[in-house]
Amino acid sequence: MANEKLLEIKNLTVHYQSYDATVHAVENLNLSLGNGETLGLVGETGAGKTTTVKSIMRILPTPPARVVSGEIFFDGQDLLKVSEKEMRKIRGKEIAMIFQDPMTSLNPVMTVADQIAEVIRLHDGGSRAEAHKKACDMLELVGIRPERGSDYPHQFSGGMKQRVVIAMALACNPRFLIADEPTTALDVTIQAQVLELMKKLKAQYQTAMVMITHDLGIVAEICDYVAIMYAGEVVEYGTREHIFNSTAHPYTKGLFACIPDIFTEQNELVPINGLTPDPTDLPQGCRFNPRCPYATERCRQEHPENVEIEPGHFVACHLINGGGNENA
Amino acid sequence: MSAISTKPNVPKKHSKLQETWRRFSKNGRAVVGLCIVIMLVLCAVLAPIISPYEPNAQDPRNRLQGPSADHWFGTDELGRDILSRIIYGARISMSVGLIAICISLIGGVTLGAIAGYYGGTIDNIIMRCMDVLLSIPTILLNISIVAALGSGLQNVMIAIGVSSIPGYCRIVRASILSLRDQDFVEASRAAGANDFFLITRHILPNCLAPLIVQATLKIGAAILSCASMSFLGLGIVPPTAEWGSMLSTGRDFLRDAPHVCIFPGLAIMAAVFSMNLVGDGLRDALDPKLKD
Amino acid sequence: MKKYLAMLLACAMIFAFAAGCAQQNPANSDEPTATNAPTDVEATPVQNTELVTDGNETVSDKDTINIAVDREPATLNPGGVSSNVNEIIMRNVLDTLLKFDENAIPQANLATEWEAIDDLTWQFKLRDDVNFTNGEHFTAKDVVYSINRLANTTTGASALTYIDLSGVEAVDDYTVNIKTTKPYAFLEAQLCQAVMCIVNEKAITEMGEDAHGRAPVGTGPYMVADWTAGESITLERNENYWGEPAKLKTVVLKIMTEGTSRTINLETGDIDLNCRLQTTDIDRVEESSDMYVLAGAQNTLRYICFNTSVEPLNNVNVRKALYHATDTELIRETIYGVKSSEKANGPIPPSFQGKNHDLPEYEYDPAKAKEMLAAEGYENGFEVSFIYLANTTNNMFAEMLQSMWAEVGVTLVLQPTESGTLSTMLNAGDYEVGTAATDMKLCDAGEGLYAFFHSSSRGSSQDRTWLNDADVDAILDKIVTTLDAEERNKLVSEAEAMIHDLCPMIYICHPWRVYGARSDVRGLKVLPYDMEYYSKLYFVNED
Amino acid sequence: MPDKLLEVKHLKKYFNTKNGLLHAVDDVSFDIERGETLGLVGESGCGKSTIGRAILRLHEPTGGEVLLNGVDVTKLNKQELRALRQKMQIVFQDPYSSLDGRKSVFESIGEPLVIQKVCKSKKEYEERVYELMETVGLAERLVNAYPHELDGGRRQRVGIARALALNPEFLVLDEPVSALDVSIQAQVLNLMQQLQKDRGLTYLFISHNLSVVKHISDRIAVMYLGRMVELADCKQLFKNPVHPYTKALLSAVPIPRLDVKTERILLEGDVPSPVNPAPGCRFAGRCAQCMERCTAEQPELREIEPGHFVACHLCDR
Amino acid sequence: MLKYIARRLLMLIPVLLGVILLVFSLMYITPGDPVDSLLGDNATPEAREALREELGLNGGYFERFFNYVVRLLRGDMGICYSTRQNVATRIAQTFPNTVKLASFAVAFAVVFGLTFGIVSAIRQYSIIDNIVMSISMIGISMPSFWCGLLLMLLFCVKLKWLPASGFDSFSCVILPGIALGVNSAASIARMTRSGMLEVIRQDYISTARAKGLSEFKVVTVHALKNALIPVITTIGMQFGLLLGGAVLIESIFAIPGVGKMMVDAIKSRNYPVVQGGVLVIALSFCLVNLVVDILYAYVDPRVRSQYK
Repeated sequence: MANEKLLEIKNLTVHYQSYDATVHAVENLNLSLGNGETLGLVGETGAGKTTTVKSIMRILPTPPARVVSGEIFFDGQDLLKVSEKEMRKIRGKEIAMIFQDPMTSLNPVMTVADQIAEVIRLHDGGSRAEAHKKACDMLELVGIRPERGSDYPHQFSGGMKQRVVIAMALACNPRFLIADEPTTALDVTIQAQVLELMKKLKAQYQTAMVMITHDLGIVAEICDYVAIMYAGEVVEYGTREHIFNSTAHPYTKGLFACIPDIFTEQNELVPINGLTPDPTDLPQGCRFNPRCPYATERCRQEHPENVEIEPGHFVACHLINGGGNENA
Repeated sequence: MSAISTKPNVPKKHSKLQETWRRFSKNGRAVVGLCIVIMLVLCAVLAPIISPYEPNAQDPRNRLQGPSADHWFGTDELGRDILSRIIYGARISMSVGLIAICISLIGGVTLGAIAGYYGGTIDNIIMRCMDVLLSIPTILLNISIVAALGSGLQNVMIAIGVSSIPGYCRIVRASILSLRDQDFVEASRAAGANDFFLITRHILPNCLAPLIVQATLKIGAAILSCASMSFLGLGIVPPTAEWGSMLSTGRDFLRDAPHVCIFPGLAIMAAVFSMNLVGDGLRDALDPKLKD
Repeated sequence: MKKYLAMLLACAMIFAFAAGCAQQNPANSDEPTATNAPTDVEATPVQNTELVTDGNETVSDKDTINIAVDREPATLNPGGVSSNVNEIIMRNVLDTLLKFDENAIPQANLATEWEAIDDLTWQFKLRDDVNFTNGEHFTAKDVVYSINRLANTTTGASALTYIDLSGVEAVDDYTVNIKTTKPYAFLEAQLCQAVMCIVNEKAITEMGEDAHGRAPVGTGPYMVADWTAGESITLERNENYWGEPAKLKTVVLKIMTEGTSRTINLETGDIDLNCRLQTTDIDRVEESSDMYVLAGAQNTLRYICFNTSVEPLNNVNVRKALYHATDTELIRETIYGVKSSEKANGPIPPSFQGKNHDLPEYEYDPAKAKEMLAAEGYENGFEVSFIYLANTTNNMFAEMLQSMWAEVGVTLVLQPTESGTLSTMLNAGDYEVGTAATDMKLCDAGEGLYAFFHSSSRGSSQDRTWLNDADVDAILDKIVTTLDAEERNKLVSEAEAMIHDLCPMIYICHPWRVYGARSDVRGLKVLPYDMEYYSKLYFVNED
Repeated sequence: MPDKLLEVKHLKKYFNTKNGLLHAVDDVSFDIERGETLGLVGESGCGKSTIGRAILRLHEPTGGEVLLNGVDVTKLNKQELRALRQKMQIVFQDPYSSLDGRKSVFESIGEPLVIQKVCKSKKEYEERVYELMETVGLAERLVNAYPHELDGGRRQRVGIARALALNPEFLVLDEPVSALDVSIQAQVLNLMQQLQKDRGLTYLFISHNLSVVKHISDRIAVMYLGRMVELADCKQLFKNPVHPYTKALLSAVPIPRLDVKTERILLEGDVPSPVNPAPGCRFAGRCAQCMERCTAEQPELREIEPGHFVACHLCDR
Repeated sequence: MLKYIARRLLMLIPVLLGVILLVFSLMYITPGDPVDSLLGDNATPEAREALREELGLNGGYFERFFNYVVRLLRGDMGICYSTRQNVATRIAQTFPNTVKLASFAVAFAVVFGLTFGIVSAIRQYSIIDNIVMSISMIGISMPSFWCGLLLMLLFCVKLKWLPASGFDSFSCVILPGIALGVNSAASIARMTRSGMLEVIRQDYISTARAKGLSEFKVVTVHALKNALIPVITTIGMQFGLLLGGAVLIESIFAIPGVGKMMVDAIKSRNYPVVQGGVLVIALSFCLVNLVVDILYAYVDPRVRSQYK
């Protein structure tokens, strides 16, 4: 791994301790991201996507959640060891985050401009008037009339609110942006506008980004690298081309097979049978084995290792490293 | 009409009730509350057996004795044993609590259901009447009702029952309004169900949870109002042992014999405290969303 | 589990605090464990109606005294809604023609001398040197106005039952005649009552009844300076008072309905004189060095009355049986306190003239009571209702009586009632057994017995026994009309014996008036009737 | 004459709100052949769910007619409506609120049978319920389970089983799969297609997800702010969309394939408020080729080629 | 906003009319006759009849109710039977005391309630949270009059720091105020805690944390303001409960407040005082709720925009 990687996560494990069960949210996950690159984090409900990014920002709700092991290097510094005071300097300045539901991610009793100005004054200092001015500029940048800065969040539509959140995230020109399903709650046409905006700003500010989504269409449009997560683990990682064109892991193949796509003419979707995994008692061996059509006895016993089947393309599946048959 | 498990491997009905009990029993505080409540109920039921002395047996010679070996809670102004009077007092308080709650439940639920489901002018009238009842402080309302009907156990129950009807009425109305256009209600309506079927089969069972919680919390409040009314001398007729009147008679001997006041007060607090604990426990168990 | 333990810890803490409070109290020595649970019962406790000092004290220059009273007066107009606090303040602010001396004999006051010119009219010579506080001169005209005014007041009308208003006239500026409807031996005592206080017509017409009631214009040693509702009434000395001027400049009457807080304020010195010391606090005040207790007999009788017009109480033997079933001494001890009441045997207080001291006693003997009841055909007892004013002491009293009568098979149904309903039922006679404490206002046994037992006074607030006995009526009528004191006293004691034999009531006790005072207070004398003369109070320097 | 199961003529539904009259559905007409699936697509607030509910008279329509097998549903009284309920049913979007938490799977599925009293004996009632569970792929051991014990996919299957209980001919599917994970979504879609083949059901499939609608529908109608802007055969619509809004909508859908590049038409601003809407075409405000006529007069739905209807002034030049 | 206030005031009238009707009817069917308690000693039948006439006790139900309402509209609440003062002055004398007591209690409740609520919300599941919650649970269940007696026992009787009765100086208000305030403090603490916990779980709190704000700032700037909105309504409601609770505390500490006056009036069948007192209490209770609603609209921009 070239050491200019902006972010490196090394076998991160996070568990949630509830009253009578432990939830294995993330199991020794490895990821890395270079400057200006965009990583797509794809997975279904309960795959551990949000837990991963929240542990990067260290805003996991500590009583139930607990980082069992692993390191997160950001710019060479392990964020898990950093003091809380130090971490606060990074949050909002170096790393920024956009949450999923625009309806609830803005403080309803504060004006939009104040909420943006707050992060500016926190990190870049300057007087209240300067911060306010800069906040209005940011609003303009994301396509909102600056004079609407003094309005309250409930006076904006879903799409507009997400633009405000983006403005707030990019206000201090962070080097790394985390977007947790930013457009899932939006209508298709509004989603297109917001994605377009994010692509424009990313290019302009050269920010590295992790985009969490369960929509492979968005990944195709915006991400350079893709990591497919299942039940707390990365089952396949590679560039966009690897994942889309030479899909290896059965789960990724299954995902592609069961998404209706408006260009190809399929008459029958191939669903992935069985149920989404229950994080409190995950199956033995490969987590996907109960739903995998090619599952062998080995898959049920032994946990598959992460193997690099081609440069930059990693897969965790016995079938591939063992058999190596491409067209499985 | 639950299924008769014709098939052997069908698991037993793991109903919502068991689910609630499982969650309730995990909450330490609620269990403590439940034990105290059971103890109080036992006191009320087995009063004659477990109370050391006759509640009204007077012994004026050694009155106002502090807690001693033969009188654990000491004696009151007429030399009667306070412990036995408290045990008998549990009867009054528990019965007032329960029956007052039934009165207000019946009144509140019917009024709330009508107001909630049919809306329009009836809803307005009922709600205005509830506002009227709510704008008078409960203690004054209770006292006026008791003054009008005359003091005595069942009048006290009627007074407390009537004055807490608005609380239930509002809860039932609110939950009906919110449940009425839930999807599963529309689904039954789409299957051709009439209003009565919808209310009885879907809406009322679903607003049971907030009602039960309110009822348990209100039993505590009812005991408190009954005690306050007898404290003012308008509730229960002496010589029946009632915590509120014991407290009020003890007031004159506060300096020399504070125990006459302290123990009935403790009893009232214990009863209300345990009811609140159980109420809180039920609320968390019945409505996981409110877990905090 | 952690939550569970913390919860128990909190409970234990509260319980320990409460129990500690209870434990700690009996332990400390200065308060006896149980107040007045006497070991030995004195027959008649010693009254000390006045503080005896060695006389060589110096008068302190403190000129304000704080006195605690237990109730706020409704109005200070004669004839308004009255209670004992009203009457005491009225007598200190207004004057009556005559006033009682220490042993309740009518003496001169605004009237210097008086005599019965015939058996219906009395003539009074008035002082000529008296002025009202609004500067008006006091003349006979004021006396006539004051008496006529009572006719249309709420409670004043009843005081004029024997006065013939047409015969009340001013002969000249300083003599006035008062005529009675029939020969009436107690007119002098009646004129000493607070209801007969003399007010000034001009003052009342100018200020209006209500305002006058809050700050009456009178001729007394004090006048009302300020009255804040529910808090206090302040009296200032009337500088041009005709009589001996009051020793202290200001008297502040603090209204404290709670007995406990009256005692606490006496201990902390916030008040100098507590006019209604609670029985439970007597020992505490006595033992403390900077306070002393005065107690004296009153003209009041606390009794249980039978409604003699109702089954089965109309049978005298049943009444006597019930008397035997009642341990009056135990009730007196427990509820009214040994040091603040005395044994009663007969309706007339012992200090009165004409008291018959050798009446037979209905001693406490439940067995005898049971026998008598059986003899009357009530071997398995009967049920009877007991009506009383709902307050804590009455509740205790009722519960004791209930358990005593239960022993002889009589079930007593308790009916605590509010003051409103109570008076209605008592006046209408719709009750079986009741209790009351009525005082002989005119401090004259004859008049007292008449008001208590004469068949004509049934339905009035003083007659609770509804007695209707021809012989008793006859002797009482004779008493009222005999003017000669000697003759009257003989008849009174004869009447008392007759009434006692009919056993219309169970005498519980004669409650005493108990005062608590700071050690530097002087001039307080306990009188046999409800009165304190503030003008006599003063302070001494304590060395 | 193709056998028309459902004909909707000039359907209107207005809600009066605090600050004016909300035109949820404004004069919409369409019909569905027996055994066909009509897709109803549009963004939030375009009135698609209201149409579904108005047809079943869960919301009383303000105007227009709904003919089911020739019988006008809007004119029926209570009893006739009850009987007709057996013919048409609905499946809801949110699996969590569409089932009563207090009722077991058995009771939820069996409830329509109880309401319409179709089963003679308890035994037959039970058999029907087990059979229904079989058809929707629910394991028998779940018969006594409660909603809080099931995941989203299985709850939706219970919803479907309940809808099929009275053997309806017509089903309104109001965003049945939007709340489900992708893998479960595929299973439910396949199940619906299977049921349609076996029972010859007719579907009105309402969704905001274009790819899902394309996959399952024969014909697709596009809605915008209470009005139908375009109605066409599925292939035709995707091959050559005519209405500017449909074009923008199709271009906005992200494609999960690298080899296909679509140039995206970005719409300006936000959807206007449906309360007291302005005259003329609802899309005028955001339409790139907006002409003067568009703001004045509301375009009617006209057939520009066989089976392809559009409501836009551009195409009648 | 003014239009909203005007509408709310208009809605108040039927409620108050309802209150008058309810109390009047209750008093009408109460047994016992005020005249007897007034005349008491040996009243002659004619005097009693004259008094009944004077107090207007003779008419039928509707007639008396009609007179009462007509006179009420002219601002005359009738005369208090015992002191013959008109009811308005009697209430004017006693109501300020109750308001003083209630406001001290509310102040005490709000200060302690809020701080405990916030502290235990921030330190959730810690020991402090447990202790605070247990104490607040005890606080709610403790009868206010018993608490009053205990406080009086400790501070007045044993330690003699504070006066046991009277209402002239500030020190007289402390004890009764605390006794009255304990219940409301406990319920406000619980309300604030659950309000705070509800808000802390919201997304915008994670957004604030993601901005790098310190936990303290997140709580005070973002969480507190949102959590306080529902608490305001409970404070309004608490004021109403306090007016009721004051009745008990006033009778223990012998405070000449409206509550005590009402109890004595009910006991001695003093109808005008009861009717006047309940009306004034109900009116003040509704006004407090109106003020709270306006405050609520003011604090919450979402509500404010509706009423603009």
